[in-house]
Amino acid sequence: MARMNMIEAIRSTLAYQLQKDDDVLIFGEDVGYFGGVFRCTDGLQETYGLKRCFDTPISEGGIIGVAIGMAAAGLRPVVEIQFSDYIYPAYDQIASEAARLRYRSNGDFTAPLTIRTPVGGGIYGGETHSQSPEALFTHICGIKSVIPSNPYDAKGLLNTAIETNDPVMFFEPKRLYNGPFDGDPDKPAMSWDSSELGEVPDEEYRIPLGEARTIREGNAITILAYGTMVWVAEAAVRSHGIDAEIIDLRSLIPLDMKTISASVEKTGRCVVVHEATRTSGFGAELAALVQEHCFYSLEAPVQRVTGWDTPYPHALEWHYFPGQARVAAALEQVLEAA
Amino acid sequence: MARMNMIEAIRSTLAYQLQKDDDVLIFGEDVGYFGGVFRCTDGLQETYGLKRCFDTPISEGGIIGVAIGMAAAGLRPVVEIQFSDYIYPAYDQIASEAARLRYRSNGDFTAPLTIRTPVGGGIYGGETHSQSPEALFTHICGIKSVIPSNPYDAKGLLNTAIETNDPVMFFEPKRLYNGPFDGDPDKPAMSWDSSELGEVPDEEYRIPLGEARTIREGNAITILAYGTMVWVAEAAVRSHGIDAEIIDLRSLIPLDMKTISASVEKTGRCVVVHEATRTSGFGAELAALVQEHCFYSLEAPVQRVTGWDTPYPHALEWHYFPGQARVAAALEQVLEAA
Amino acid sequence: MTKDESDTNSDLYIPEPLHRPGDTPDFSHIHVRRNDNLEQPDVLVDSYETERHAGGLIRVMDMQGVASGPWLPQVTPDILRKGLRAMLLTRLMDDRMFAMQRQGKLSFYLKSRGEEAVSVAQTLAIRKTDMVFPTYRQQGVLIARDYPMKRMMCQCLSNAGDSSLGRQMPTMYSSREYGFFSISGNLGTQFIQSVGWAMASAYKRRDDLAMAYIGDGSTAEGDFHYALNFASTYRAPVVLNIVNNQWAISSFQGIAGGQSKTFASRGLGYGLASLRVDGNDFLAVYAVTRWAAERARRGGGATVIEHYTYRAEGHSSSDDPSKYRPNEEASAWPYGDPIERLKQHLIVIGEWDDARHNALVDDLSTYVRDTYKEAEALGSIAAGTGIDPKTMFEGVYEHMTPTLDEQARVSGVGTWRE
Amino acid sequence: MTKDESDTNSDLYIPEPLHRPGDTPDFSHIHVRRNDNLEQPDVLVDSYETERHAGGLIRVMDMQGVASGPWLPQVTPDILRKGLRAMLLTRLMDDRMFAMQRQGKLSFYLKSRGEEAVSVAQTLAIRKTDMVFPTYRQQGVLIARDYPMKRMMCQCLSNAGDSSLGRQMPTMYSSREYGFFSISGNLGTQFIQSVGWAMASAYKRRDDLAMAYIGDGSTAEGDFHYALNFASTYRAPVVLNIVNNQWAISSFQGIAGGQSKTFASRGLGYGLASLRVDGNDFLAVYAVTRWAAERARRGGGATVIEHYTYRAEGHSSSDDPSKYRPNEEASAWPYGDPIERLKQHLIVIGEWDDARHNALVDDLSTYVRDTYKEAEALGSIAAGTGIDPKTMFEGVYEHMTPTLDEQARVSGVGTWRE
Ligand SMILES: Cc1ncc(C[n+]2csc(CCOP(=O)(O)OP(=O)(O)O)c2C)c(N)n1
Ligand SMILES: Cc1ncc(C[n+]2csc(CCOP(=O)(O)OP(=O)(O)O)c2C)c(N)n1
Ligand SMILES: [Mg+2]
Ligand SMILES: [Mg+2]
Repeated sequence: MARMNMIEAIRSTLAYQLQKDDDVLIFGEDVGYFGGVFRCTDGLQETYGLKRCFDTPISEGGIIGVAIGMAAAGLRPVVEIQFSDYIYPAYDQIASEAARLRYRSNGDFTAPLTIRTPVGGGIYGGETHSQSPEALFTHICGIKSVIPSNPYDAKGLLNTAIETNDPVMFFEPKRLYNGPFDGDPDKPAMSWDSSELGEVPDEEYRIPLGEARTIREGNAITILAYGTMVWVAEAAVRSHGIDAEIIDLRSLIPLDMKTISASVEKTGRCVVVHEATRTSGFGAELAALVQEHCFYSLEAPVQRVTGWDTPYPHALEWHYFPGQARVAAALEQVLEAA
Repeated sequence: MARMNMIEAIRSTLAYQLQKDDDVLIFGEDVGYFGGVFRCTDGLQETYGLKRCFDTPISEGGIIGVAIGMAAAGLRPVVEIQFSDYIYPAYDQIASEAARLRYRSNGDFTAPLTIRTPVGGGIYGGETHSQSPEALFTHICGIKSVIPSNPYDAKGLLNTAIETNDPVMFFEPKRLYNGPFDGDPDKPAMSWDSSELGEVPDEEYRIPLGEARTIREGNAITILAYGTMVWVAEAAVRSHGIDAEIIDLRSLIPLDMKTISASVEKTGRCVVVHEATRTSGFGAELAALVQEHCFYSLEAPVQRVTGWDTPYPHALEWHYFPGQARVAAALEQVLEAA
Repeated sequence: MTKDESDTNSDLYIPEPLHRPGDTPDFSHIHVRRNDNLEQPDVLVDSYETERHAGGLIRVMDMQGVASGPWLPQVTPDILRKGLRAMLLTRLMDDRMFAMQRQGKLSFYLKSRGEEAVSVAQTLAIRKTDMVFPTYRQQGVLIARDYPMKRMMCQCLSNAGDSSLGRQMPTMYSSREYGFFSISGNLGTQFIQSVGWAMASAYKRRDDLAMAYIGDGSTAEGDFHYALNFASTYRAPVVLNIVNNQWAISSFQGIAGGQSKTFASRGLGYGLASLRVDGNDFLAVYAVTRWAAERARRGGGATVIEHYTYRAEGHSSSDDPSKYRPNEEASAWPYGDPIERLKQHLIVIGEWDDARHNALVDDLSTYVRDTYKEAEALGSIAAGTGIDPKTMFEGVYEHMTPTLDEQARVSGVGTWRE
Repeated sequence: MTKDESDTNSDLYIPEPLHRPGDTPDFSHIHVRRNDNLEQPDVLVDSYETERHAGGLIRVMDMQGVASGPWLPQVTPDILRKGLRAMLLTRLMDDRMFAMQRQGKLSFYLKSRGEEAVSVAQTLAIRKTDMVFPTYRQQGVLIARDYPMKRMMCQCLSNAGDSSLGRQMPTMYSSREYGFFSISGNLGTQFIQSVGWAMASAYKRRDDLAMAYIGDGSTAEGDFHYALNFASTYRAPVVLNIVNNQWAISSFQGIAGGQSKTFASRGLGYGLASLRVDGNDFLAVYAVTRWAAERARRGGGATVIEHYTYRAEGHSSSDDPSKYRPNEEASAWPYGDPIERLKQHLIVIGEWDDARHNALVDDLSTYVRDTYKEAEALGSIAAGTGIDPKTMFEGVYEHMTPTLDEQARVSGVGTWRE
């Protein structure tokens, strides 16, 4: 069993898929010879050849359009959008085409493609290297949305995503690439060596899409989180000694409503945490669902801790980022509410 | 005071704005000589000249990109996207550029433009002439989202939208262009002559963005709706004799939370209705907000009546459309819940 | 900073079409020549040597039906008769369905009158294993490939015989079996997808190519640029067809084309072989398509073909073209009608006559009428489609999800849970 | 359908650059000529007559600094010295800021080494009232327009002196006053916006034009296509500059350019005048810019200019170019360094000498160092920016909204309500 960071977990999974299935092709901006700006495809071109892992023009719409055509023709493209902030030029191809091809053709054509893209802030990337656009995809039926919070899950979920016959958005929290991150930028960076979830078995395994992971059990309150915020929430809970149950959603669509409901019915309180802009973020859907499903168990309103309704600022990024203090404050508020 | 349908109300407002302000330019696909596929710009080119109202290439990204440049240069472009289903190629220009120009330049440059686009189904338009993508814009800070449900409001809101110094999405429920629509496709079409809200004063007036309209007062339950669904809800309430308060939001961003809270605090129950796909629709935000603000007044969970999580189908569109029966069923369920 | 008018040349320019309602159409600036002296180059020629072909107009038939010149294709009279038949059938079906739309049986319809040679000749010039990425105006492809017309009609009627379960608007066909990619209502999107298909074909070392279509108006979308660019970068075996039928709903081709000479010439800047062809000349369309297909199959990469033609009717059943162009413009179009011209050519070469033609038209009319009756018997938007509402919830994903299952249950159509 | 390899020519082609790490850079296929015999046409010439200019390379100076030929611009030695000074200042500031980034004072930096002639010569060739739509590599524009360097540095330091309140990453300047449009992190988007600006200028009958930039790699975005197309359709007074510096992060220009001959030649297909220029030749860049600006101002519409140059350093402070290209490639670039070449030219015409040059460099270095110190005194990401957190909630809309006010309150920075 190897300790890996998330980049290595992703890279080794991509390598396995290339190895296993000739129909898997990897492409995107700078992913070929160079191996990607975050190094997730480093060495793949060298090992598997120019045609299996190659560079594309800077044309996100073109990348996804080409991937759809390939997927319809029987290949299984895995593409990278360099930063999720740059996915919008491809939005039409994703929302109008990839997501609906199966439906509109009644299964005559399908688009089994995986779109990998880094999300989240905390790297002083400013408004165009920090966004978390997942809610723009969860609103689009026909596409799945996945977001791992650790190397172990990254491998299991990515294997499943690539082998799934539906298009999958695979969001990679870039702040977690090299280690867990608890939201404190002043602490020295941690590595995945320090975490159990950095242990990535050599054998191939799959994690089904739609199964959440309970990161921590607790009875007083349920925290729904995903990506980087799982670790921030965990640290907030730990440092404040709160008896919280933390659920790492892992997959937003499909969503593991069963696990969520069971937890909230147990705790009677719920806080939703994400990094994206608050209004119409995925937290809104979670809050709506939780109160629909668990209204009579709820002792306090579901609260959201999120990024603000501003662009992600550069200098003030730690004022934007929903850190431990904000999570803890919300937890306490919800715990005190009666 | 003239009776007008919504097309006439929009057209006369555009004419007024062209007349009043040389900096207002109107453009989009087929809006020039032809006057728009829904006739909203009919005659404007003839009256105000080729340069004030003109055709563009079929390039939604280009249309918005050009509009941003013009707006930054001091003009006040009012563009039409022929169907909101076709707005995605412009998504990057709207979300990354128009919405953020003021912020990122600290007010050095701004983008006061209005994007008019028809939304909603009920015209057998299938998956690409029926969508309601408002939630994809409410998640983007820096842009406002407006949706009138009648000719009177259309005029007042459009005047404000055009004169606002922020970019505004102006969604036009196409099913309401020619008359109110209560969700029953088998009934003969109604005209706006039959409705008070078809009375459009000749003088120019403005309706502030962020003020909802209470369409009907009631004590038993609050219905939050906008666009076509205001009329469907109204009909459902009327035919089922329910003592509901119906709030027509009119503007989604900014949102009139005051009116919403006051109503739900009074009624203790709330149903949210929209035509868009359910998951991560604007109804999620509304449900989340209502339970955040009014939790202790709520006697039952906030329910959502929405389009299903499928593409808008052609043949089965009346199975997709959230009609009176579905609204009524939800109302009854929420009224019965204890 | 605003100056006196006299002081500046600056002014916003808005292009306008030649004719508007009330004008008498005048195409006398178009000089119809037999051909532009455009030789047929080797299929692997450097793309830059197609410059004159991109700016000129490749033609084979003159207006009297006499065929000649370097692009004269080798094609048997049987194939030409098959083409004539498919074009006629396309037009007759269009007419029938449009009439039925007017009677309220269909929600919408869209004809291809005047452009039948493009889809039919091209289809006969490629292989059945080549995948076509059509727009909504290439119904001729399915007809030329002998797709069952009843199925087309059932699609348009959104009835129980529609293999896509009434999910799409009329005319938005899909058939993998017949090499016809699912049509998208979003203009342009399929153009770049076709390049991906072609790249997959090359990667799999298959000989199949992709055949993509886009309208003159839709070339303004980003997808057009993506397609030409990716096709050039990866030398994809694809034929990128621009159908320049002069109109995009109410906008004349100069709105999308701007000051550029031809749409075909756009291809040159991307390093793609680029040809411009008289789209109403069946033989010329056939010839350029053979050339482009062979180029692609032999590793020469993509070709851009502009089909210079004319949309002889309204945009669709929702349109009223008399609002923005003179009604007489269609008949004034100097390149005539593709069906008439092929018929004339067949007569000129002694392979056809009026009597056979009329008999064929009668036959096909009967066939269309009878087939329509059979199709309508399976339902329509007007009379009830017979489509099971439960199907609405299926096929969003490969497998039913709990969320959709629950929504189906709420809607009253049942559940997939046991 | 898959065939034997022997049976098909079909295969997926992936282009590759000339050199990779370990290779010895060899540009001997590039024949550096004094000029390509490209005459300077009338500014209102039909765009099609610029075909040779789009395929060739307009040059004025040879590698010894001797200037000649039809594009020799009328320009005083004073302006040339101003250009030399601005280029030097740009480079010195770049070096300083990059070093400071390495010391952790800045989160990021991005140099323009090797490309200084493009921004500086162009700026001197247009008017101050012309609006520039830059990419992140046109810092030379601000410097040539005498924008206060301290303000630039404060922007990069995200400190209290940053007029954009630290909202953007370093180098993402904005200044309406200096005709410098707010830089977007999203590649390409500003290219079409510049056309809108130009259309507004024409509509207002102003003489001001828009000056837009895009990188070779970014031409693959849809916005590039939109810009050329709209500029053509509405004859917008805009200059559309493609800075072909051979690299887009790690991708060589053939990834975006495919099999096309030149980026400039893309413009021809849109009916735009298109010129390709030695981007390291200050005089040539100046000359083509004058030509394009005059064309635009006289109602001739847009010009596409490809600046053929070389990105002499890494993409940015986050990049390590030795991972994907030989370190020696920059110095092997056959068109030399723009600063050295202009210096040489000034010496050749007797308007400059080494002593003056060295004195100037010393002066400017001191100025940059002192200015940086002043700027850093106002704060930095490392030492604290001094930016009021409350400002984070402002300027999303013109007026504060209740939602943002509430969020600010929750965040602890206060409220705007009385
Ligand atoms: C992305 C998008 N924008 C707008 C439309 C609306 N629309 C449908 S057809 C059409 C005109 C297309 O013209 P052209 O490309 O020339 O094709 P033609 O109809 O002439 O065959 C327009 C604007 C659409 N379907 N998709
Ligand atoms: C839409 C978008 N996609 C991707 C990126 C990431 N990115 C930043 S710079 C760059 C390379 C740009 O190359 P080029 O256009 O040649 O400009 P240069 O850096 O050479 O000046 C990339 C891919 C981005 N900023 N925006
Ligand atoms: Mg057309
Ligand atoms: Mg570059």
